[in-house]
Amino acid sequence: MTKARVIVTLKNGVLDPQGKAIESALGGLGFAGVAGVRQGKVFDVVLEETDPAKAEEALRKMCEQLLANTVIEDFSISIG
Amino acid sequence: MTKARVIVTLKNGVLDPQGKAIESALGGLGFAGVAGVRQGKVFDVVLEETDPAKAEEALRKMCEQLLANTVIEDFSISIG
Amino acid sequence: MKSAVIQLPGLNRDRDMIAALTKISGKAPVTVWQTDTDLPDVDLIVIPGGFSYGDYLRCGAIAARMPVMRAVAEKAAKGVKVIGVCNGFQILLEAGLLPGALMRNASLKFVCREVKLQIANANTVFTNAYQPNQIIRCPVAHHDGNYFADAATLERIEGNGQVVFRYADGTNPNGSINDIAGVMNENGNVLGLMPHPENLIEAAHGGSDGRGLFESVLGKAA
Amino acid sequence: MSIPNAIPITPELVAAHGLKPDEYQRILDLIGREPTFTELGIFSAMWNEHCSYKSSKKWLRTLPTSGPQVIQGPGENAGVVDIGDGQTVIFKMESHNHPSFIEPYQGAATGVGGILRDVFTMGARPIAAMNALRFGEPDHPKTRHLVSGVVAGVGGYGNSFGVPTVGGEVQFDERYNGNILVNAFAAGLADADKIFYSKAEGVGLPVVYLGAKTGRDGVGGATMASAEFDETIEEKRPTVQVGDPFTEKCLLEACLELMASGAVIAIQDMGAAGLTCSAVEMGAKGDLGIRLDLDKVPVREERMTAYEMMLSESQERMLMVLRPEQEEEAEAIFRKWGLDFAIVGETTDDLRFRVFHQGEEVANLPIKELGDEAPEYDRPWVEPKPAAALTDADIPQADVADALVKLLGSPNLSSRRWVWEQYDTLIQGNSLQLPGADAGVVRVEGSEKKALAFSSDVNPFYCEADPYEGGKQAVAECWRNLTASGALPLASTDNLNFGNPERPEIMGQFVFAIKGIGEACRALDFPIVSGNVSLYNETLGQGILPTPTIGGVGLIKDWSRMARVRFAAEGEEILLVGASEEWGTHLGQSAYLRELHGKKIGPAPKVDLAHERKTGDFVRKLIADGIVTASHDISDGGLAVAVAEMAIASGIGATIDQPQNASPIAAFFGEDQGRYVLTAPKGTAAKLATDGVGVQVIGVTGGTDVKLGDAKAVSVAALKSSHDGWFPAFMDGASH
Ligand SMILES: Nc1ncnc2c1ncn2[C@@H]1O[C@H](COP(=O)(O)OP(=O)(O)O)[C@@H](O)[C@H]1O
Ligand SMILES: [Mg+2]
Repeated sequence: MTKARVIVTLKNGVLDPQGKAIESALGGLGFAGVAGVRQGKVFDVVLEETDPAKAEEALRKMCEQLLANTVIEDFSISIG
Repeated sequence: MTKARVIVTLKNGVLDPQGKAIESALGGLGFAGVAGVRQGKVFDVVLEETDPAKAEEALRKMCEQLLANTVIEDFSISIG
Repeated sequence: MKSAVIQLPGLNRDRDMIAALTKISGKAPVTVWQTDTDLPDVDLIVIPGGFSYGDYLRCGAIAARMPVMRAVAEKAAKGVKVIGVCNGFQILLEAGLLPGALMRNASLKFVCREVKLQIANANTVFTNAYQPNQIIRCPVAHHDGNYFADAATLERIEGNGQVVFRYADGTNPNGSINDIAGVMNENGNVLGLMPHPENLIEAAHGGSDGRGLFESVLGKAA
Repeated sequence: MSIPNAIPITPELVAAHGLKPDEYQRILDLIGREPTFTELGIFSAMWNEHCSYKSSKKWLRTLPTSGPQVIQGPGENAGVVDIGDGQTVIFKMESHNHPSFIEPYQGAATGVGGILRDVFTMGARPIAAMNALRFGEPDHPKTRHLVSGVVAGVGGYGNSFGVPTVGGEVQFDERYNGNILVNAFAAGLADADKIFYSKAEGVGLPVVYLGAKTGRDGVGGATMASAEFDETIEEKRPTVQVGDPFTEKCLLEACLELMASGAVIAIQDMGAAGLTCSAVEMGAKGDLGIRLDLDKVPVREERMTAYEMMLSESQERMLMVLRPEQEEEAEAIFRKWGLDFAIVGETTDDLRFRVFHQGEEVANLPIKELGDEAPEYDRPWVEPKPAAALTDADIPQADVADALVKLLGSPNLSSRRWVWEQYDTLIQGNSLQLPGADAGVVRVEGSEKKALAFSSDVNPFYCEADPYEGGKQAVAECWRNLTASGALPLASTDNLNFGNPERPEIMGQFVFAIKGIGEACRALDFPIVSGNVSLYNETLGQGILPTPTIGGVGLIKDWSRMARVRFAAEGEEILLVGASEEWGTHLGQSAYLRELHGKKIGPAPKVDLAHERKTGDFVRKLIADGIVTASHDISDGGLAVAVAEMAIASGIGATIDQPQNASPIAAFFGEDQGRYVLTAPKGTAAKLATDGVGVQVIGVTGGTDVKLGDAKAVSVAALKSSHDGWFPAFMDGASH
């Protein structure tokens, strides 16, 4: 088994209505000095594959095909 | 400025319809050997605070008060 | 019977709710803006449906932390009746006034259709105009209505009769545990439900099964 | 990453802006010097096909756009039509085809956002939306992904904004494999004396920026929408705009509040080519110059250049000319809703469009000429050749009952429930007829009895076979759908989706479709009050089917008298209105041939507009008089499908006679135009004064089966399961 974490974030410059709303909500709750919030997704994936390189390769494909919308999102993969 | 990343994940045992759907979609796309997927959120936060300990303290409060729903979610914070 | 409707940016069934309350009680509710902390003296507070703050972050999460919700919590503690419908339900959960959580629909899709509801507890201030176990028609329209509670909570609320509405006849539209469509607090004065009774109260809506909820809390208009 | 301002203007750069050499020469002649980089961007935005209508203007002028009911025709953000009692309905349809192909969710979402803004910019609260969608063949590897993304995007935006979606279309054909169509319609209500226009008035008045901040979204978007797709499409991706329905909802409430305060002199939403188009339009219409100071524009990204700010297509933004004495009040309203409010310029009397950024004048152009002097083309066209008539040998025979079951479960005739259940169809509490009806019907707030009906229609297969008849048919079908619900059709909007107009055969389709549309609108008193043209829907030289979508609005005086598709009771007589003695004859381009036998052959059905009008007026009167109990027009799939839909909607069966001396296939599946199926208590037909309209009693309602002539009976349950089954099964394939 391999445990991996995939993080998907919006590309620079792509509007992030969620991040914007959270930023202003934090301000409203009295948290001063928040200069920016961007929201993304995290996927904790368990794979049966035990070879880390092969697992990473599989995850990359999953990201490109499903987990990330590569038109507007970037992704990063960490294993273990 | 301090850049921080907050990761919010569902507690063990909490139903995750999105993770489950992704898991089966991956199967449908021909990815074999996916033993589990859980979906969470990531927040990239920029704070004006420069002291890492103070920044982390502020982030913890933000998580407890807004970013995570501690009834069903856990969070972790990493600075820098 | 005086009622108030909470208004927050992004709520969009407030007009539906105001119309329903006005039609059924014969009196227009007062409206309360999110920054108000001084709630008027009313018998019923309603948080309508919609997408408060876009439902960004989590449904109802940001709204639940607005000043007006502290005031709602105080009123609730004093026994004032509170109803949250759809997004209002999500807000009440996020505010900790009701147990459990609402997750993304099992289909992962927004769903707008008519379902059947069973009155799981007709012995409440919200449902006494219905018969015990009566099955009514009611529309739903939501993306995150999949009710979840951990085993201990579930046992408690089921045991206490806090489950007020259940999806019936196989019409659960979202995967909710135990077919739960609406729950109340232990005191029985705060109710949250996903379906929209306010959209089924007159001939133009094709039925009036939703009236019972309002008639229970408001009494029948003269 | 930002683009510097001092970029030399090379022929390549000019070409990259979609400007042809002669168009660039026109710019040089107009301003007497080389444009700056920002000015080049401004010209490219104003003069591309999308904004300037340069290929279509000549033909659009031939459409009927006026009538006693029309308060505002094309030329504003949306058309305005009188519905009596000092109330108006304001509506328009617009395409978001290219963006939706690139990023289906956001493309469709921002399409919905854009059309809603068009409507509420004019002071109307949106009360209904529709979406007309066309996708490639179901088996194409991209189709499911596009369907699921587009539908989620339409719903994601409209549901959150809070407008009921009451109708639309979904169609599949291989000709849309590389170019899907996403046409969004919105309608709103406003009092006749509270309508807002984009024409600026008064010199030295503040120009105010409202709404969301400006980012680099969609820079070059309008230019992209006017370019044919090719393999470089991947590189065009970063211009994707993201919609924020929450901000739009706040913008709606803030705008309506502001308008009620009396502070607004003129207002214009920022759509394609954002700040540029909106500012130029407001100034040019009012014979005023506009001066903009970009340092005041709220931005959300660092180091944005003037070029980027002028071309950004960030969503949820508006531009307004404000009464200066009400500035404080106006700003307070926007702050309350959490929106940006910034004075970014002023109106001037020099008829120049002057833009300043960081102390530098980056543009100084003649404001009227930017719009008025845009190129206009009379592109060469060839007359389309209508398809040859069918012979008997072209028409395969089939068992009528089996054919009906199959047709109902075919990709193009199956129920779209899977789609519309993802849309909030009930919000606002006024929906009287939901998707699945001939027309979506919405009660008019502030009136006890009035309701508005909406329908969106076109049959692209007819248009391909015969653009002229197809254009007529699109209008007639829309008019007929409104009529079938009991509404008096008031006016329409069009969304003309075609291929590359630089090809004479495509231009010929366009010209003849418009001819047909114009003729039908005139004959049916159904003027076009707004619309949109989308050209270059073409991938690697293959154009889409010509698809002139018509969106129509009708008025129901008393909604307690409107008609529904579902059979009302058992044992009622079924009336066929407007048909010949053989009932049906025309199978060219029919669903029967196409969906069951894979044959897209034959001529399009002819629309006899006089017959159409006479029949429709007759049906509408029967409905208003409370004589009929159910009503449905006959369209795709012919009489058999119409009767089946009435049965499925009610759970009540029907028995239909065997037509005398006629082919059952043509009688049951023919797509002759101008026909309706009605029901009424037994004996009604015999007593009707028909005024020469053909009314035939063809059967009776009742039982649990549908029986067509001599064919075997099929249970309503079987019909329903076929009808409901295809779409979810198809989409389920996505994850297995
Ligand atoms: N994308 C959509 N959104 C909402 N409703 C839709 C959509 N597509 C189709 N519908 C609805 O499904 C029904 C059948 O569509 P269609 O066959 O095009 O109707 P008609 O033949 O009456 O023009 C109509 O009520 C229509 O409004
Ligand atoms: Mg129809």
